[in-house]
Amino acid sequence: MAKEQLAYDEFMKGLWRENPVFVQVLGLCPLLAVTNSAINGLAMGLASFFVLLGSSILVSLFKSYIPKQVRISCFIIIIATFVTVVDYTLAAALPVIHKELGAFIPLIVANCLILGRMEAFASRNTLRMSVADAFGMGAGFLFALVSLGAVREILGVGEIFGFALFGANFEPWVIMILPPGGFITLGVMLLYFNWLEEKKNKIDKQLATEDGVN
Amino acid sequence: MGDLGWIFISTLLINNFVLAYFLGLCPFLGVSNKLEVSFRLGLATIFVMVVTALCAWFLNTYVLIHAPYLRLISFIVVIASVVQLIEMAIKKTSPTLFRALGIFLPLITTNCAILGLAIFATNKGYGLWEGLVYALGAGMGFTLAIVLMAGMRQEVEKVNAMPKLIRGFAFNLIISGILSMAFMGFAGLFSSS
Amino acid sequence: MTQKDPKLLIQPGPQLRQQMTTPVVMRDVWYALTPATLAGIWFFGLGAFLVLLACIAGAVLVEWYFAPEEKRGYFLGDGTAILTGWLLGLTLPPALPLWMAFLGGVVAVGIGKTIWGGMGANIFNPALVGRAFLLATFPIAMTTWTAPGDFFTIPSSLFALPLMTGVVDTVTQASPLGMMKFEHIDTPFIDLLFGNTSGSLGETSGLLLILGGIYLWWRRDLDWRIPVGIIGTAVIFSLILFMVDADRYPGPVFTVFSGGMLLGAIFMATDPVTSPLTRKGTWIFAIGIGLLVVLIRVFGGFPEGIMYAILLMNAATPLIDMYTQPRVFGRELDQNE
Amino acid sequence: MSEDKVEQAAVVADEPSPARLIGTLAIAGLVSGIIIIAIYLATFETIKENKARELREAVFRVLPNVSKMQKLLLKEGKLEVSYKEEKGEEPIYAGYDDNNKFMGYAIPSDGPGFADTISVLYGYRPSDRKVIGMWILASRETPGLGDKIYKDAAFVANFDDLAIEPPIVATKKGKSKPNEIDAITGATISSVAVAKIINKGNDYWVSRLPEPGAEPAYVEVETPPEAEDAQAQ
Amino acid sequence: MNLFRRLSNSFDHGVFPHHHKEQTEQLAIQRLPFGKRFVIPLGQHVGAPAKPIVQAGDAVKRGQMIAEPGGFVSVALHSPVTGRVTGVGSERYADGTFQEAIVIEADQYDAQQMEVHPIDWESLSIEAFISEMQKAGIVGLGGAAFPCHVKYAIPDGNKIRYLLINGAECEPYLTNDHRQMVEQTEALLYGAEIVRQKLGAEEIVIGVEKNKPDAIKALQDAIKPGQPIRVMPLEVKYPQGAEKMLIKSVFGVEVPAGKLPRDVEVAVNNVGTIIAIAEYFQTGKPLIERVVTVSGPGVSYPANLIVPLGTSIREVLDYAGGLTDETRQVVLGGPMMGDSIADLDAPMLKGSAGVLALTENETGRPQEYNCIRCGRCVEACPYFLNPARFARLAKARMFEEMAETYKVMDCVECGCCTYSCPSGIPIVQHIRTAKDHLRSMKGKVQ
Ligand SMILES: Cc1cc2nc3c(=O)[nH]c(=O)nc-3n(C[C@H](O)[C@H](O)[C@H](O)COP(=O)(O)O)c2cc1C
Ligand SMILES: Cc1cc2nc3c(=O)[nH]c(=O)nc-3n(C[C@H](O)[C@H](O)[C@H](O)COP(=O)(O)O)c2cc1C
Ligand SMILES: Cc1cc2nc3c(=O)[nH]c(=O)nc-3n(C[C@H](O)[C@H](O)[C@H](O)COP(=O)(O)O)c2cc1C
Ligand SMILES: Cc1cc2nc3c(=O)[nH]c(=O)nc-3n(C[C@H](O)[C@H](O)[C@H](O)CO)c2cc1C
Ligand code: SF4
Ligand code: SF4
Ligand code: SF4
Ligand code: SF4
Ligand code: FES
Repeated sequence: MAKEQLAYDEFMKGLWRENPVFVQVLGLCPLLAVTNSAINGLAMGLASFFVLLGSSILVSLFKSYIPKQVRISCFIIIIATFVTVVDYTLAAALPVIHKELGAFIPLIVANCLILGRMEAFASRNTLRMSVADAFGMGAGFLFALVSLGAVREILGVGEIFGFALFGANFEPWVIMILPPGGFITLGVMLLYFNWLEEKKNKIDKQLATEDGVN
Repeated sequence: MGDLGWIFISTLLINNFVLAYFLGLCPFLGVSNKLEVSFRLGLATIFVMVVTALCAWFLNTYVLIHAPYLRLISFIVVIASVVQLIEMAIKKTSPTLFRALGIFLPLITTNCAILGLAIFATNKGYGLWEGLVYALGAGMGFTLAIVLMAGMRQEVEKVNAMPKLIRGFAFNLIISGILSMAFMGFAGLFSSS
Repeated sequence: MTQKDPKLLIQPGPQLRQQMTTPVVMRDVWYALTPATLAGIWFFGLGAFLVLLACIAGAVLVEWYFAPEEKRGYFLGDGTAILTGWLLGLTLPPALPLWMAFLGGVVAVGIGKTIWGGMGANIFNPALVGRAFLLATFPIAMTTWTAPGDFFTIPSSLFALPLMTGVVDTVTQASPLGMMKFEHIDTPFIDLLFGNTSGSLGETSGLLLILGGIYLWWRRDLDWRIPVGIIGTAVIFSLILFMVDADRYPGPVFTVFSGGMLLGAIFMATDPVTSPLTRKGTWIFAIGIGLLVVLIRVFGGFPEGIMYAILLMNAATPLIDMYTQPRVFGRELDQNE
Repeated sequence: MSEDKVEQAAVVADEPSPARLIGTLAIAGLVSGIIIIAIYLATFETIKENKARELREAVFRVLPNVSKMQKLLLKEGKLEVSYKEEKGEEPIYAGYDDNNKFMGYAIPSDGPGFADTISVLYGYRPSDRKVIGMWILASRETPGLGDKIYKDAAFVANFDDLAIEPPIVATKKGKSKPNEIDAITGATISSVAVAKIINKGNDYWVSRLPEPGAEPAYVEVETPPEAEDAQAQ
Repeated sequence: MNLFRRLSNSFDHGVFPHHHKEQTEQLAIQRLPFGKRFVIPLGQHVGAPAKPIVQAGDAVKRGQMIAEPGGFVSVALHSPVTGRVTGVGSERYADGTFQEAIVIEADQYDAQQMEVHPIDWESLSIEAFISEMQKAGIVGLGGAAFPCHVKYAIPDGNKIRYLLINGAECEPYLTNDHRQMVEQTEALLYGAEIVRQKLGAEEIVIGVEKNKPDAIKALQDAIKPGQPIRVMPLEVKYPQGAEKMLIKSVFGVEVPAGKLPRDVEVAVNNVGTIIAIAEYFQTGKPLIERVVTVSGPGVSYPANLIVPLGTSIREVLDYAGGLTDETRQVVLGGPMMGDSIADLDAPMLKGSAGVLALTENETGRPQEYNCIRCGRCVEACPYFLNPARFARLAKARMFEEMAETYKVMDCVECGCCTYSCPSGIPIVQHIRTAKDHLRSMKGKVQ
């Protein structure tokens, strides 16, 4: 029971409380580069999710056999292997999406988020916890990618996952699918998260002082 | 505009690695708070990019035509090792240069702009010279962007009227957005004339 | 003698102040803009006026909304929000849907200024941030120029619903810059001078803009080095190109009097907040803009480059300021100690 | 949690020998290599087919009434049928109808557009020296503006019957000559870029193509030679 | 531009406030009648305070030494009147602080005459000359109250070629130097010759702003052919009188930062100082009074007055017709460098060149807005500093950067920047905060 609870905690941490993008601000390059539509965000998110999960499992399984001195190299080899797997699988199964994401799939290797989780979590925790963590972080990253992609797609083309939302007369906000739109949208979303956090902290403080009084 | 010239201008200004491709955001957002450091990081990046272009060309020409599936892994491993070797060589031969640039080298090696350079250059089918010019343009474009960014951030730091909530990553992203918007002015440069 | 001690004020020196204040400076700019604005409205009709008002409304609304409650009067009192909206409005096509103009005003002040900490803290020219945003967001609407027309006819595109496209029903016409860039057609100088051409409402009347500039210079609100530097550089650069190939490249007169060159050089590049502090820096800034304008206009993808040129040099302004510190009296330039 | 700590301590405690380090890396590399080769082999055929299909679709698009194609490479000034990609040589494609009659070439060319390089494939019929179709292989032009060069059917139709001499020009005034195309309003730069890219392709290829009538004949191939492997990556 | 500046005898930058001198520039110097109570603060000059040598109850004569120098950088003090010492203790100063002072009650029935004891200056060695100056309590009357003898104690290796007499009087409203140049021309030239000979200087240059044509003419008329004296008309611009600016205007040389005029072979003295020296050697009168301009829209009868030091500011103002109802502020000194005062009963000091009563018109402050980076302050600063940067950095408390990159310590607080700022930013105040902070940090390090 306790273990279930802990694993669930790890999962929620990654998805929301310590969201890799909105809270830790990691993995920005792949995030911004491919999120000009929700579907691209989803594909990239799933690809990263798969790499993260696979690498976490391997690293966590073999952690005691990997000497400290070469661990980073081993992690990279493991990650690169999974990325290559994803790359080829996508190219075979979904060539259209593979073309869209183009060169950014291989760049998952350089995503600090994944290497960071190997180093900070998978190499120090049990398989079970590592899987929970990978699920959480992967889902958190996926969530960020999809929401950013959705915002940019809704405003940028007036569609979501390809379904038109506003009718034929919609005036698309082209900037949203262009690079500046990526920067600005993410900036505004981060601001929003900061603001939420601040509000929460305020309420927490208030509750704490009220408790103190009682 | 000759082909090499256009490759250079295009990567430097129009398709700036940071502002148009979102590559190298970590150092761009993380290290751009001090002008001096940013500039040196930029120089180190130019250097590593040129080395990367050489490695990529070598691998593409002599290794990967036989084993294309090793592309990703070999890029990473070879670039990282070569940079490491160069780092050691610099440390031995020129401690001043090492102090100026060397400390950044390991930081850059794991960065997506470097890997991106190798992969893009390969996808575009660039040869040796094209690859080198591409690397130079990308590195200098990165330097330009990070130096401008650092100048602005140093200035903004001094504004105490700025709401605390806004400081930090969110704000840096918005500055980058405006800068990226300004760089859009270079779009189409030398393509219509 | 009856001597009652007046309540004496203690304040640190210097006791004297010159008379100019920041709100007065900003109001001077309003006055300087008025003739060109009226001419623009005269040429393009009431619709243009509505576009202008929409921009100002967006700008002022954001300024008001984000100002701390007790300081709202102070924030709006400096007159910069209106000025930002106004200048933005002058750069927009007269048939732009009002909701877009309003959005431009919101972005100009919101992202161009408020976020940075308010007046004086921004690095990019707010009006141009607003315009660059609109141009990148609605590139088609932002490059649909209408010919000057009847005063009372208001294009129906103005009233497009928010988020919806405005259908331009009046006569559209390429701007002089567009015609030059894509068709190599020159526009008569007289039309450029008086503003009887298509374009945005403030970009048209060269003569009145220069008059406004002279007024500002006379009031010491504007650093003459910036317009002189920009225009001088652009003239020299374009003259060289013109001499190389007169058929392909526009001449210096066209370069100066077409498009937003004058509005930008006189009213936007001179925004004190976003231009360098030092004299030498000011020259570098101005020359940089002059070069970039011609570069973008002649070799780039846009018919007009002044906006991007100014924004790019804005980005470089902190660096320019840093490296053009005046030599301190009694010191060598590089004396660090 | 406690077992974790024990494990960590164990990792810290042992000081591995260099041999062990290299060994670990070698094993990792080996395993990784095996996985990669496995996935490569598993997906190879599909990927190759995807690519071939994509190419075929593009070629059929720019060459009307074509049902077969083959790749041609320039060797010592002569066009030869080829199955493998050779370094530094841009291939072109010849299209044939059901009766193996030569219909035209599909020529790839690229050049700077508004945002980035535009890659174009266009159909060229040497008999009357005309462009007979155009398709964009890759571009990063602005959505809603520059992307009309492939999304706007009217623009693409410009290239269905287009003289190449004098060189193609994009005009904004309505085309009136056989070598003119209508530029897209609001995307003049991209339109001009496409015209220039085709001109560039013609500059290179037209003089190198064989005399009309002397085109390479279609060669039936049952099984592609092994050498084609390299192309699929 | 530089050539132009050279021809017009001026320095770069600076500001052009209206000079407002018309109220008093034609008014002959009058003597302020002796009052009742005189307060002589011990520390009214730069350097160590003087040490009192009288006690409560002592009778003193006008011109008698009442305090001796408290060190080398310090001067003697003398009684401005014949009367009786009523105490030595804490007295309120013009800025509201309390300081040690000698209080003297004037003898109502004394005629306040002084005996004349000319001093043979020609036979004095330079050392003796210097000690005479210290004994006479002579300090610079240009504002800083820097002891003259210290300025004249030229270290070995330095040499003075020019004696530069500062008749610029660039502060608005003030006309005391102006009137002295017109009315005491002979004394000025005499004193200048004394100092020139004692310092071994080759030439005397008197720099006068062009808005005092009568002074320029009077001086030129009085100079005998062959005398090594030159009058240099100067552009009317603030702070033309700041000594480094003056040297730049007159000789075209910049005194290096952190150095003194003597490092460029110049000694600078105010007109009033030189006349005080002349009077001392002609009559034996030490520095017990000075010429003060009482002016400003807040006084009814502006005047140039000889004021015995230690007189209360109120008495000076009363003589000029008292303050009008519109007066909002009283300033001791000029309106640019001077301080507004809290207490009208505070005494006049050696350094007080003017008493100005200002109204709302002059003292009203614009609301403070954010800096709009207009560059007016940068264009104004005669030291080519970057005041806008100072203000921004000081607000962000980045004092070290102010000192290291932007040289805040070179600022002389002339006020040009604050004067010219349309956003009403009290830049000088920010600069003072920074300097105070930096000095205290430096103190801590040592
Ligand atoms: C459009 C314009 C151009 C000017 N060009 C010059 C010039 O090239 N050189 C110059 O010395 N003054 C020029 N002036 C006059 C300057 O405004 C004047 O010289 C200046 O204000 C002098 O003050 P400064 O100390 O700031 O240079 C120009 C004025 C205007 C309005
Ligand atoms: C954000 C933005 C994106 C643009 N993208 C393109 C583009 O992809 N291709 C293009 O030819 N023009 C593009 N333009 C327009 C060009 O700058 C130029 O105005 C246009 O090609 C001129 O065509 P016109 O004369 O028909 O209006 C873009 C403009 C903006 C503001
Ligand atoms: C900003 C500033 C303005 C000054 N203005 C005058 C002035 O107008 N007249 C003057 O005699 N001294 C003026 N001074 C003082 C001179 O710099 C210098 O100290 C004085 O002329 C030296 O002579 P003294 O020692 O006889 O007073 C000024 C100083 C500063 C810092
Ligand atoms: C001469 C002058 C020009 C100005 N130009 C602009 C401008 O182009 N755009 C703008 O938003 N504000 C302009 N302003 C107003 C103000 O400086 C600007 O809103 C600040 O950037 C706000 O911090 C100008 C002000 C002056 C005095
Ligand atoms: S470490 Fe790499 S992936 Fe992560 S944010 Fe930085 S640059 Fe992006
Ligand atoms: S992986 Fe590349 S693109 Fe992403 S953050 Fe790192 S450096 Fe940037
Ligand atoms: S004068 Fe005032 S507003 Fe202008 S730059 Fe200086 S401090 Fe800023
Ligand atoms: S900064 Fe201060 S010392 Fe310097 S000129 Fe201005 S007021 Fe004078
Ligand atoms: S000296 Fe100019 S601001 Fe201080």
